[in-house]
Amino acid sequence: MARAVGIVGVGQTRHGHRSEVTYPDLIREAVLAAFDDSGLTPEDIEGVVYGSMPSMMEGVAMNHFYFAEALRAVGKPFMRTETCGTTGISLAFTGYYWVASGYADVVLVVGSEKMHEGDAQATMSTVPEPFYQRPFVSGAPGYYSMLSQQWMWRYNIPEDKCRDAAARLSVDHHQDAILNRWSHIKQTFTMDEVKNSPVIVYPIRLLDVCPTSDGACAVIFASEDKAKKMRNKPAWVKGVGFRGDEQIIGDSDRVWSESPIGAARQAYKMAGVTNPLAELDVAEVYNPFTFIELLHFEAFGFCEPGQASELTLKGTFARGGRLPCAPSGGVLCTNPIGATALIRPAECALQVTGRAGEHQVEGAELALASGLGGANQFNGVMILGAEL
Amino acid sequence: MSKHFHTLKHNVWLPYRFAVGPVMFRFYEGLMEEKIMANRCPQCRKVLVPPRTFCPACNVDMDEWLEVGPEGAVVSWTLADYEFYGRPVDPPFIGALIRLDGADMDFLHLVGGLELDDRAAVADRIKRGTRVRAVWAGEKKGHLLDIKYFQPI
Amino acid sequence: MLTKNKKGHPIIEAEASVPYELAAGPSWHRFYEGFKNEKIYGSRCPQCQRVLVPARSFCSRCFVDMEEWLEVSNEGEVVGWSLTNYHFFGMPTEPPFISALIRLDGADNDFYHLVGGFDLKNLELVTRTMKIGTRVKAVWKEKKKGCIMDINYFRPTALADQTG
Amino acid sequence: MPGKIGVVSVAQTPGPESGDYYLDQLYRVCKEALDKAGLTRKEVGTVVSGASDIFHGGVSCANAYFWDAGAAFLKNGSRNDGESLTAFFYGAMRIASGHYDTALVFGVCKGSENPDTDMCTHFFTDPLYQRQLGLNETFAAGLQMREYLERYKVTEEQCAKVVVKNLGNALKNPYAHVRRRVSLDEVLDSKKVMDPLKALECAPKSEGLAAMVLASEEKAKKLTNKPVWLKGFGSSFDTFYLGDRDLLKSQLRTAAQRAYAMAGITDPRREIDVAEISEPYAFQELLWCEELGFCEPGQGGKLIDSGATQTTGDIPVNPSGGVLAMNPYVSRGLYRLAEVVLQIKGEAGERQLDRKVKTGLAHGTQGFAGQFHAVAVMEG
Repeated sequence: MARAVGIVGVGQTRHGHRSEVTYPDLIREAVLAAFDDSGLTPEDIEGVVYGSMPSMMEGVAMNHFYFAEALRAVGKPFMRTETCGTTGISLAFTGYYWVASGYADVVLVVGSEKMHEGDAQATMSTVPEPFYQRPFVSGAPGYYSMLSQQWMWRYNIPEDKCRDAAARLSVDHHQDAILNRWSHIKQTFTMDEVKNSPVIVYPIRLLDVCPTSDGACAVIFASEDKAKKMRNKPAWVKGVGFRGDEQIIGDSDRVWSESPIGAARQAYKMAGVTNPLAELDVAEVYNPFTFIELLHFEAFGFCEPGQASELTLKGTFARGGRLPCAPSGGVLCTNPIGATALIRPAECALQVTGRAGEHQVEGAELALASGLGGANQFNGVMILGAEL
Repeated sequence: MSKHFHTLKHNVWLPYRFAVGPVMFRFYEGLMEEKIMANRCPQCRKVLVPPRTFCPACNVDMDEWLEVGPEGAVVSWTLADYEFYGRPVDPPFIGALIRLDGADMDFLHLVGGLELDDRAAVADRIKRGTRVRAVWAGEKKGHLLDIKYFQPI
Repeated sequence: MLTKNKKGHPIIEAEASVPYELAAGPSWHRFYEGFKNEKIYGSRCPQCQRVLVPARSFCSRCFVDMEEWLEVSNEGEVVGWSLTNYHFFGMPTEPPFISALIRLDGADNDFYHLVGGFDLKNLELVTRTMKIGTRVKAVWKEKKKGCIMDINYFRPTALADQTG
Repeated sequence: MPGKIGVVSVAQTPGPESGDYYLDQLYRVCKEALDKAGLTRKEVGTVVSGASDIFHGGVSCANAYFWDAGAAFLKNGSRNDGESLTAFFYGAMRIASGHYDTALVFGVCKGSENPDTDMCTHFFTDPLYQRQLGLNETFAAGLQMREYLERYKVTEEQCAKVVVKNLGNALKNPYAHVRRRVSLDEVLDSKKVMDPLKALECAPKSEGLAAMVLASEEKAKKLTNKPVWLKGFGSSFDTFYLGDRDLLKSQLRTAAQRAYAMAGITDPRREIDVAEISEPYAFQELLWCEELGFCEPGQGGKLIDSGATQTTGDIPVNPSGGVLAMNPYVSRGLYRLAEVVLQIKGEAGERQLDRKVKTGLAHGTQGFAGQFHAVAVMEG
């Protein structure tokens, strides 16, 4: 049976436009921070996992070769995981399974992106298959705005209510980001500023959309007996869930989508969570677009389909609400894409061990981290808890 | 190229702005002044070229700067005799690992300034340990090829 | 080339251009041959019985071969849409344009393409015209290349029949 | 220690350019592996793939493209980038964790759609140093071979013999890409593309999709009467800059030691019945044999002279024809493993070794002069 696994160390870089350092040096920043945080040394590491998004984003293919030293992976067992936008959460899974399987006791997991070294959108336009859908999906906002409109129509959500709820999330997350020393965007906005920001693809506006960031995140996973001996109180991995949907958009329903729903169900089942809204204390929901965060509140079972806007406007998912979501400021304020979905479990680990600093959610003991990839094609969920 | 079956050709084109960072920038500046700059690890004392921000072995930050070369000894070499993407110059040319005087690591560069048609003569001239000296390009760009090649002494 | 960015940091500007040539295989070839005759083909799964467009050689859910090909309609109804009004790398046409999911008559999945043929700069007209269930019909290009853009766009059938 | 993990079935595609649509090929090879294991797509527990974007037809985030063609619709799966043997090991990890009792593992690389391997591997370089000097894997191999010849006094003939042996073996392998007999002189007289490296000593660029079904001990015994067990696995990673390394002392030694320790192997030359080694450049088979402990450092030349690595020798190496005959860059490690599994099962057809094959070794490597190595030890 699976061995218990805990997160015993977390390191992040300051995220933003980091053209003052080379890519390897940026990664090393996060790796050293994780060692400092855990009190471990490279000698303690029995396996290294690394990943980024399409590595041609920064013009170096299979860039783990380039980063061997920065990752402290020289002479170590190594593997690289990459699954699109879900890369970060998939990296966490690889680290988790390496330890849970018994093949290693301590594994270092690192994700990174340095998006300012390339053209993020041009790179992402190489993701859709080239025979049919590439031209239509090359601009992600176009697809996601269609998805959010399908969702409003499906559940008869008044557009202005949905618009207000999305704006509320943007305002809250930008305020949260001010408290997070690592976050990229550190600027607050009013509801009106969000609702009047330039339209990208109707109804999605500039302040509904995540930035592109340079940054890295490192997380150290350890087996139960090792973790219990360590300096930090471990954050225990209680559940993992992942679902990948079909490649061709239009083959399956992406509004009430089996991918996020199934991923959450699988993680809840393993963690014994039956009422997420009541049992979870914090959720780092992967939110590249405000509307998608609302959609995923429902997919993850925080509320009934169509109810997310209502509850968001009531403050249910805000700091001090019943289930604070993305208290770090989330993807909306920080998006080094290969690290983005690893920052989610990293933040959750800090939250459930009371080490999140200024953006700590008081008394958080059970947390949900999610990752989203492709056109809502991939979703991964990890549940982290203070108690084994 | 045309194939005997139906295909879709597409070209992945992407622009880049690679961050150089202070250490490699100082290295490039050195090249522009016809200097090969290296730095020394405060822990293992090894002199690394090109310079690094941290020692790959000790993982400590490097601080002490020094100049190495411009002479050194060939460690290994290969003679490229076909056209490939990204080639530094047109073939034939010699790529080599060179242990520059004062350095503790080998430096990847080119060996040139000799006749390459007679391969037996080349193999005779270039051996492990053959002494070479940097020949500088006229116009400097802050690029590895500001050193045109290393020439046998 | 070594230079400095707006923050004054040294950077190297470069480009990469990597050529690929993908095999279309019999299914894509046959599907786009159909386009040359203004036919849109789907294929039926012998197990789940779904008709999927574009036609393909296997059902990824049942994991069985799909051998039965059939023509689906040039017409269908809008399931979802969005109006793009900014330039992005690899866009199908000059903005503004509407990309939409269309449920073609006779198909069990949605077809991704453009909707056009009317003044897309008129937002009021767009929101009045584009509804869930809006009927649309393929408008083909004169010259077919055997590719997805052989269909210029799908045009709302209710629009006054102006050439579009 | 984790429970036993068994390989139940394997499937592979032949190397020549096919003209088939990539996803059709993937669907067929995955279906073949599942059918051979008697599993339906719905029954298989998890799916782990191996693919790399630069070798993937210019479609980034490879897994987004092939996910459902790879039998993973609505499954909890993942994708490893780099050597496909790590995808195999990840599949084993997921089963050993107890979450799943079966896993479909596959590696994909449709080489015919990609630019040549030199161009792809050139993009491994850092833009600040080695890229400006045009480094690629063939360039690095040329430097490594020169050191091998000069320091160990191995001869060019001995290196060329590897090509003759492996392409000879490939004649019996229906999945091999290059299937023609070559003479020692042909190899030695072929163009010195990266002197001392010759054209015929460099691997081709192949199409290769390989899939296998793994299962827990209990499940494997239900699915097949000839499971092939994972006994040991090890990998290791070297420094990036060529100049920082001794090119004749690779991390393969470390990777192998890890695999041997897990498998309880103390005398690899005696205990291993067949080895499938990734040798994209002929001389590397000799060097890797040394690093794997089949002979002393510098004795790789004598090893092939002795005939020990021939199919009739005491440590047959690459009865499949190896990477010189079949080089789908990303999945070649999985191809090595597939051959080892077939040899142990006694299902290698014409190329089945004329000896008892109980223990086999599969090796994968990537990066300049072998920056990364992975080793799997399998047992019947």
